[in-house]
Amino acid sequence: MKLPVDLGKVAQARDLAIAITRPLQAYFADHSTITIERAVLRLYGIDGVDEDEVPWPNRVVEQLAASGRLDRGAAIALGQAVLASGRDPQEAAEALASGIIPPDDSPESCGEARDWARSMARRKLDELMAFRARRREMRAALGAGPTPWKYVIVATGNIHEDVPQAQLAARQGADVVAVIRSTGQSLLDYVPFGHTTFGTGGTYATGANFKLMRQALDELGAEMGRYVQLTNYASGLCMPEITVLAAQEGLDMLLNDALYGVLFRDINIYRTLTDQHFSRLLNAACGILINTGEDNYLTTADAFEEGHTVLSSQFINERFALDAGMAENLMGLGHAFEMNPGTEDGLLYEIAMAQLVRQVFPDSPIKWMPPTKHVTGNVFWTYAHNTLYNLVGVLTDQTIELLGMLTEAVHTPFASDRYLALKNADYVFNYARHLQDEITWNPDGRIAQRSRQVLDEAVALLEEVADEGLVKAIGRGVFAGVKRPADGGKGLEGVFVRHSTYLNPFEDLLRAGQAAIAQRVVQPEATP
Amino acid sequence: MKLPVDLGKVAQARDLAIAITRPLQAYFADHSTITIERAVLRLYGIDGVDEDEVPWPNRVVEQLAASGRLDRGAAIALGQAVLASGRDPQEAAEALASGIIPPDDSPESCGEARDWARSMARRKLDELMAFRARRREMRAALGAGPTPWKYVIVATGNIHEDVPQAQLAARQGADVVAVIRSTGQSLLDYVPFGHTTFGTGGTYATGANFKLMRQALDELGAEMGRYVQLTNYASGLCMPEITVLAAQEGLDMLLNDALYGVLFRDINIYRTLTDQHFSRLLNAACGILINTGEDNYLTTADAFEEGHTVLSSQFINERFALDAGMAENLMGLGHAFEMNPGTEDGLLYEIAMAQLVRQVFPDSPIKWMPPTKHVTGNVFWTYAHNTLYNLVGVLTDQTIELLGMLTEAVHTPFASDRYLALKNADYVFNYARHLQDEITWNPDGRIAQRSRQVLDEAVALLEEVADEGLVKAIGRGVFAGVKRPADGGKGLEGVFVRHSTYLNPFEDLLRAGQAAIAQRVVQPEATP
Amino acid sequence: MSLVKQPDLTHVLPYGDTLDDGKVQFSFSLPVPAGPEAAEAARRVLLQMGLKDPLLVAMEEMGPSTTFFVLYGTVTRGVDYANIHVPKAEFEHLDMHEIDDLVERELGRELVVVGACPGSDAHTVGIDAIMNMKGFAGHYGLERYRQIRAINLGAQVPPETLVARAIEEGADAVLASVVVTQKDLHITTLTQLVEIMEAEGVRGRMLAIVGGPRMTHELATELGFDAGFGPGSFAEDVAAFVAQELIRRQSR
Amino acid sequence: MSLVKQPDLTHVLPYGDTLDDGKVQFSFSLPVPAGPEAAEAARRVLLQMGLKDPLLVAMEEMGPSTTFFVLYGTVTRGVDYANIHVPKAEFEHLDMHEIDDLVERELGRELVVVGACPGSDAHTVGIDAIMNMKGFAGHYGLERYRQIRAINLGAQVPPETLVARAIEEGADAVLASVVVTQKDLHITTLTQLVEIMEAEGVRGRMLAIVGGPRMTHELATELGFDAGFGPGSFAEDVAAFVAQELIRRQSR
Ligand code: B12
Ligand code: B12
Ligand SMILES: Cc1ncc(COP(=O)(O)O)c(C=O)c1O
Ligand SMILES: Cc1ncc(COP(=O)(O)O)c(C=O)c1O
Repeated sequence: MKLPVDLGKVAQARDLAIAITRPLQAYFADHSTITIERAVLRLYGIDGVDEDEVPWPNRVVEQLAASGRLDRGAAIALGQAVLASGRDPQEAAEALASGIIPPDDSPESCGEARDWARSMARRKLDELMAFRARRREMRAALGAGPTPWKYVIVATGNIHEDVPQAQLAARQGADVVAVIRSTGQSLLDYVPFGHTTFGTGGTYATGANFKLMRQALDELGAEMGRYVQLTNYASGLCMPEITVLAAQEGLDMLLNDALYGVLFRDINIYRTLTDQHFSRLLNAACGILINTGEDNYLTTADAFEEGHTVLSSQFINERFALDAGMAENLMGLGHAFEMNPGTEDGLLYEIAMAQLVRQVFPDSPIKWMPPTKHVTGNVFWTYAHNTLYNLVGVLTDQTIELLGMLTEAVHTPFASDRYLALKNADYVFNYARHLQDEITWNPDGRIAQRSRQVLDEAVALLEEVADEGLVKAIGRGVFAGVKRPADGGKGLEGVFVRHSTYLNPFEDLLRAGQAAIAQRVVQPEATP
Repeated sequence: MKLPVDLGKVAQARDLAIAITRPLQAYFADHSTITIERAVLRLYGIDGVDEDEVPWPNRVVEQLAASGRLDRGAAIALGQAVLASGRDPQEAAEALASGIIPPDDSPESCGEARDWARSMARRKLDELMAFRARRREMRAALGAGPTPWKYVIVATGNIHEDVPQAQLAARQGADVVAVIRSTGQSLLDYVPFGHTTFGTGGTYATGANFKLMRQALDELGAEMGRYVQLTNYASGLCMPEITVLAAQEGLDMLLNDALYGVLFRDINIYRTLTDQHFSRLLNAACGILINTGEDNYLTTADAFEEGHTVLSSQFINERFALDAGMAENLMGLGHAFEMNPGTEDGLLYEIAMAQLVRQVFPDSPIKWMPPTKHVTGNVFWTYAHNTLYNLVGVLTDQTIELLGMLTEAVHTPFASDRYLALKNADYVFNYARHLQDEITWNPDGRIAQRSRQVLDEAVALLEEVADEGLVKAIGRGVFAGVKRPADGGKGLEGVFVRHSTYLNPFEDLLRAGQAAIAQRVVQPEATP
Repeated sequence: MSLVKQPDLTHVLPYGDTLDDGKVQFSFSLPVPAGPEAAEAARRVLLQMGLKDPLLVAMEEMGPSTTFFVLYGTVTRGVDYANIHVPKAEFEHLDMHEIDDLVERELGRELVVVGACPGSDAHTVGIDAIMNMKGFAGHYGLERYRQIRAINLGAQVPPETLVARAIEEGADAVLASVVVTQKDLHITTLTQLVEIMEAEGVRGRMLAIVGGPRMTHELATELGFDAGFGPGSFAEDVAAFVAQELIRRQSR
Repeated sequence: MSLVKQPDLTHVLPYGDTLDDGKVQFSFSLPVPAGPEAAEAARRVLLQMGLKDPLLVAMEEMGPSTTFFVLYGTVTRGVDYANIHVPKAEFEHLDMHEIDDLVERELGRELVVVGACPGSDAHTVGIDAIMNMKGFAGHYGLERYRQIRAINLGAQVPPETLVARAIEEGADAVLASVVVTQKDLHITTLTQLVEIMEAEGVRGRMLAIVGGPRMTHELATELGFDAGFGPGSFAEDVAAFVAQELIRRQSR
C-alpha cells in the first residue's frame, strides 16, 4: 500500500520549513497581542461581562492600553490589583478595569506582583493539568473508537438545538462533534459570553456553550460506553482566548492554523502568527489536538494545480507547532478531497495526495475534508461523491475524517444529513475495511507519479518561500491564491512590542516544559 | 491487476461442463417444442393474429398438434399448404390453421414440401443475414461506445411511454436500452401482437414494439453519431420465438439463459433447455449477444455463501452456448454485486468475484448486475451502493454494466432514476478510469484467497453435478436454492419427440454453419 | 440548565436543523427545458402543496424538454401524531416454542397453512422467508414449527389453485405474498383471491392472510383479509396471529 | 406511428415514469420514534400537502424519537408553465469585446465598478469569479475589460465602507456578492446596503447589483437593486447589463 516517497526531499522540505519559520520565532519573543493578554487573564480565572456585555478581560486590557501599561503584560497589573486590593482576582480585575485601583508602579509593588503572577500561574496551570489528566483517564477508560474518526458538525446557531443534535449524531456513531461558529465571530475581538441562541451558519463559541455541550456528550458517552470528542474553532482574532476556554472546558481538538486567519479572514499576519504561538503552547500542554486548515486552499484554488501548496503549508504548520512544543500526535494536518469530479483519473490523484500526506506525516492524526467546492444542490450526486471520499479515507488511513453533508451546497446540515453521512461512512469503512492490505501500487503508475510531482513542487515552493520570507510570500499570494500585505488585514493594532519588564508567566512555564519538542526532527515513514 | 488463477482448475471446470451438458445434446436432437415450431413459422414470415388475438403461428401449431402432425415439424406442413394452395406462406398458414387445406400425406407431397421448406429456409436465412449485415455496418459506422457499456431499463408498460424515455436515456449516454417485459409474459405460451400499452412492471415484448423502439433508437443514434444497442428478454415459454422477432427487428442482445426459466419461472427443464438450444443457434447466426442470468441466483441465495454457484452455472451456460455454435464474444455471462452491504470486506469479495469472472472468461462480454436484493427504499443509500458497484465495474473491466436504479426497492424506474444512474456511472468510470493499471493485488490477500475459494468450490460443485446429472442436480436445488423436479414446471406438454421424418431446415442450416464453434476449447487468461 | 425544546406530539412537524422548522426535501422532473421559468414552475409545484419558502437547489436538464429538480421547502401544518391510531393485527408476540405449546395446549391439533405468491407474481423470497424451514434473519420458518403443517406452493399460483389446494388440505389459513404492486396488480390479485374463497364458501372457516413489502394490516383488512404483514415480519408474527385468532374463534 | 404524448404546458405535472403521473420524491425527519404511527404521520404530512397515494418507502430510526423517512407521492394539480413570466435583467448578451466596443462607442469613457462581499460574508469565490482578471470557467473577469475599471474589496466589507469607496471612486455600479443565506443574513445585509446608498444620496446615479447562489433578479429588485444574478452567471452578463442600462439611462 505504501507509495515510494523520496525521503531526502522530505527532509529537505522540513529544513526549509525551519528556515521559513525561524525569523518569526524572534518576532514572537518580542511581541504580544491584546488577545494573548486577555487569554492570560482568563487563565487566571477572569471571566464574565460588564453591564454592556463587554467581557471583563477586554475591559481590563482596554484599561491597561489606555493607561499605557499593556506592554508590561496583564499578569503584572492583575497581580498589583490583587495585592493592592486584597480582593480575589475576578473582583480585582473588575475594579482594575473600572480604573478603581490606582496603579502603583513602584519597583517593589511590581516585584511582588510578578511573584504573585508566577505562583498563581503555576497553581492555575497545575489545576488545568489535573483537569486534563482526569479527562484523559475518562477518555482512555471509554475509548475513542477506531480511525478514521467520524467527525460531524452541528451548526444551528442555537446551543440548545445543537445539544440534542450532537447527541443524536453521537448515538449514530459520530466520534467527533464540532460546533461550527457563527459567521463573523472570528472577526470579533472578544469572546461572547453565556449560552447563545442567535448565530448564523453556526453557534457562537463561548465558555458556557462549550461547557453545556461537553457535559451533554460526557453524559451520553458514559451511557454508550464510548468517548465522544468535542471540537471548536480557535482561528480568528481571539485564538488564544478560545484555546483557554477549550482547555478549561475539556475540548479535545481545536481548529488552529498558523495562516488560515490571514488567508481566509484577512487578519493581519503578525497578529495571527503571534497568537497561534501562544495558543499552541497551551494546546501542547493540555493535549488538545489541533486541526490545520490547508483544506481551505482547495476551496479557492484548483486541487490539481495547487495540490503542492497544501503540502508546503503542512510543513510550515508542522514546524510552527513543533516550535510551540506540540508533538506530532497532536497535529491534525489538514487536506481535502476537492479534485473536480469531472477530472479523468481524479480518484487516482486523490489517492496519491492522501497517501502521500499519510506517509510524510506518519505520526500525525491527519484531518481529511470532504468534497465541498464542487458539491451542488443535487443531493444524490453529493452522496455519490462522499462515498468515494469515504473509500479513499479508509484506503489511505486518514485519522480525522470530516463527513460530507448532503446539503453542503445548500445550508448547514439537517439532522438527517448527519445521519445519512454516518450511514455512508459506516458502510464504506466496513465494506472496504482491509482494502489497503490488498494493494501494491504500481511504482511507475499515475498515482506514484502524481505523489512525486506534488512533493517536488512542494519543495520547490518552500524554496521560494524560504528565499523571500514567509510574510512576503503570503503577500504575493502563494497560498490559496490569496494575497495579504504584511501591514494589511484586521487586528494589527492589537499587536504590541513587549516592554523590557513584560511578563507572561504562563508562556514562560509552558515554554520551559516543552522546550525539548521544539528541537525535534520529524521522520517520514520509510517505504519498504 | 490480474489475480493468480489456477488454469488447471479452470480447464477441469470446462471438462466437467462438457460432461454435464453432453447427455442433453442427445435429448435436443430427438425433441422439439411448440415454440420452436412456432419460431420456424415466424422465420418463414408467418405473423399476425386471428380475430381472437391468437397469433397465427399458435393457431397453426395447435391445428398440427390436434391433427397429430406436429411431430414432423411445422416446416413440412407449411410447405404442403403452400404447395397445395398456391397461396403465399401467410395465407397458406392461415388456411392451414383453420383446417381449410386438407392434409395430403403422400410421400410425394412430403418430399416436395421438404424441398420447398429447405429452399425457402435458405432464402429467409439469407435475408436475415443480409439484414444483420446492414445493421452491423451501421453499428460499426456509428460505434457502440467504450466499455463498461451503460445499460438501462425502461419498463413503463406502455411502448409509447417507453420510446421517449429510452431516447432520453440514450441522449444521456446509455449504451444499451432494455425494455423489461410485463410481469407474467414469460409464462404466456404465445407472443402478444402489436403495440401494447398495458403491461405491469414492464412492456409486452412484441414484434411491433421491437420495431418501434429499434426505429426510435436508430433515428436518435444517427442524430447523435452513436449506436444505441437494444435488448429484450428471451427466457420463458416463447424463447425461440422472441429470438426470431429480435433477429427480424434488429435487436443487439437478448436475455437468454439455459436455466433461468427453470429456476425463476418454474418452467420445465426439458422445455427450456430444448428451447434455448434452438434459440442460441439463431442468436449465434445473427450475432445477437446473449445475457445469462446467474446474477439472479444471488437474489435468492447469499452472495458470500453461494458465489461459486454463479461461476459453476456460467461454465454450464458457456458450454450450452458453444454447443449451439455461439462464440465467446457473444456470451454475456451474468453475475452480480449482491454482497450484503453490512459484510466486513464485502467490497473485497465483490472485487474478487468480478475479477475472477473477468479472467476466466476473457473474451466474453461479461454482464454485471447492480445491487438489488439489499436495496431499500432509502434512495440515498442506494445511490451510495451503486457508486461502489460502478467503481468495481470499471476497476475489473466488466463489459455490460446494468446501472443500479435509485428506486430499485420501490418501483420500476422513473426517468430521473436513469438520469441519476447515468450521471453516477459517468462520474465513476471517468474519475477512476485507469485505476486498474495502478494495482497489483496481494497474492496472499483476502481478494486472491476469495477468488481461489470460489473457483475451488465451483469445480467441486460441477463434479457433483456431473456425477448425478444436471436434471437431478437442479431437482435437489443446487442453484439459487430452488428445487425443480424433472417432470415439474410449466410447458412440458409442449415438448414432443421428433418423428423420424421430422424436419427443421433452419436448425439444419444453422447447425451446419456453426459446427466448428461447438468443438471449441475456451482458454482462460493466463496470469502474468 | 439545558433548554432543549420538546416536540408537541399533537402538532408534529418535519425537523430539519431546528425543531418544528418543517423542512422537507423534494425531487422530481418536469417535462420542460431548464431555465428561469422552469425554476419558477418547480417552485410553484411546492407552493401549490402549501409549502412556504420553496428553495430550488438543483435544476439539471435531463434532455430536451425534461428537467430534474431538487428543492427544499417548509411545511407549516403539523400532524396530530398523538391521536393517530393505526389498526394492527391483534396478537401477543410469542416465540416458536411458545406458539407450538400454545397450539398444542389450546387447540390440541396441528395447524395447516397453505401459502403462495398468487397470480403472476414470482417473488418468492418473502413467502419463503415466512414458510421455509430455514426462515429469515435468524427466525425459523413455519415448516420448522412442531404444531404447524406448512405447504408452500411457490410462485405464480393462480388464485383458484391456491384456494383449491387449501380446501384439499383442510387448511386453517391461506397465506398470500404480493410483491409486484405496479398498476395495483396486487389489489387485483388479492381481490380475486378473496372472491374465490367466498365463492367456495370457505372464507368463514379459513383465515386469509397477506404479506408483502407494501402491505399494511389496514390495507389487508380493507381488502377483506384477516391480517396483513409488512416488511420486517417474521414467521412467529403470522404464526402467533393465526394461533391466537383460531383460539379466539374456537372459544366463541 | 408513434403515439408519444406531448405535455400540456398550461398544466404541467411532475413526470415519474409516465407523462403527467405527478410523481414526487420526499425525504424528511419527524421527532417521533419509528413505528406504524410514525409511518402514518409521515403519510399525513403528504396528505396535508394535497398529495394522492403517499407511499412510504423508507422509515429509519435515527435515534431515540427521531425518524428519517423517504416517501413518494402524486401531485394532481398542474402548473401553468405557459403563462409563467419571470422578471429578468433586461440586456442583450454580448461578449467581452463587444461590451468594450459598445461602452467606448456609446459612453465614450471607462466604467467604474466597485465590488465586495458585504457584511460578515467571507465567500469571495463568487465575486472573484466575476471581477478577477482570470475569471471563471473560461470567462474573463471584469478586471480584464479594456473599458472597465474594476475594484474588488474582497470579503467582510461593512456596507458603509463599500458605499464610501464607491463614492470615492465615482463608481457607476456597486456589485455585492452574498453567499451566506442562513437566517436571511443576506436580506439584512442587502437591505442595509441599499439604505446606506439612499442615505448618501447616490442610489439614483449608481447601479446597485447583487449576485450569489440563491439570488434571483426578482428577489434583487424586490430588495431595491437594479439587477440580481444567480448561479452560472459570468462577468459578461453583469458587464452587458451595466453598459446597456447606463446607455439607456443616458439617452433618457
Ligand atoms: C429478488 C427480486 C426478484 C427475483 C425474484 C426471485 C424470487 N424467487 O423471489 C427475480 C430476479 C426473479 C425478479 C424478477 C422480477 N422482478 Co423483482 N425484485 C427482486 C428484489 C430485488 C428483492 C425482493 C426480495 O426478495 N425482497 C426480500 C424479501 C424477504 O422481502 P419481502 O418480499 O418484502 O418479504 C418480507 C415482508 O414483506 C413479509 N412478507 C412477504 N410476503 C409475506 C407473506 C406473508 C404471509 C407474511 C406473513 C409476510 C410476508 O415478510 C418478509 C420477511 O420480512 C426487488 C427489489 C427490492 N430490493 O426490494 C425487486 C422487485 C420486487 N421486482 C420487481 C419487478 C418489476 C420484477 C419483474 C416483473 C421485472 C421484469 N419485468 O422482469 C420480474 C418478474 C417477476 C414476477 N413475475 O413477479 C419490482 C416490483 C415493482 C413494483 N413495486 O411493482 C421490484 C421492486 C424491483 C424494481 N424496482 O423494479 N425479482
Ligand atoms: C468555498 C466555501 C468556503 C470557503 C470560502 C473561501 C472564499 N474565499 O470564498 C471557506 C472555507 C473559507 C468557507 C467558510 C465558511 N462557510 Co462556506 N462554503 C464554501 C463552498 C464550499 C463553496 C462556495 C463557492 O466558492 N462557490 C463557487 C462560486 C463560484 O459560486 P457562487 O458564489 O454561487 O458564485 C457564482 C454566482 O452565484 C454568481 N455570483 C456570486 N456573486 C456574485 C456577485 C455579482 C455581482 C454577480 C454578478 C454574480 C455573482 O456568479 C458566480 C459565478 O457563476 C460552499 C458550499 C458549496 N458547495 O456551495 C460553502 C457555504 C457557502 N459556506 C457556508 C458556511 C455556513 C460557511 C461558514 C459560515 C461556516 C463556519 N461557520 O465556519 C464559514 C464562514 C464564512 C463566512 N464568514 O462567510 C454555507 C452557507 C450556508 C447558507 N446557505 O447560508 C455553505 C453553503 C456550506 C454549508 N452547507 O454549510 N466557505
Ligand atoms: C483552520 C480553520 N479555522 C477556522 C475555520 C472556521 O472559520 P471561522 O474562523 O470563521 O470560524 C476553519 C474552517 O474551515 C478552519 O479550517
Ligand atoms: C435470463 C433472464 N431472463 C429473463 C429475465 C426477466 O424475467 P421474465 O422472464 O419474467 O421476463 C431475467 C431477469 O433478470 C433474466 O435474468
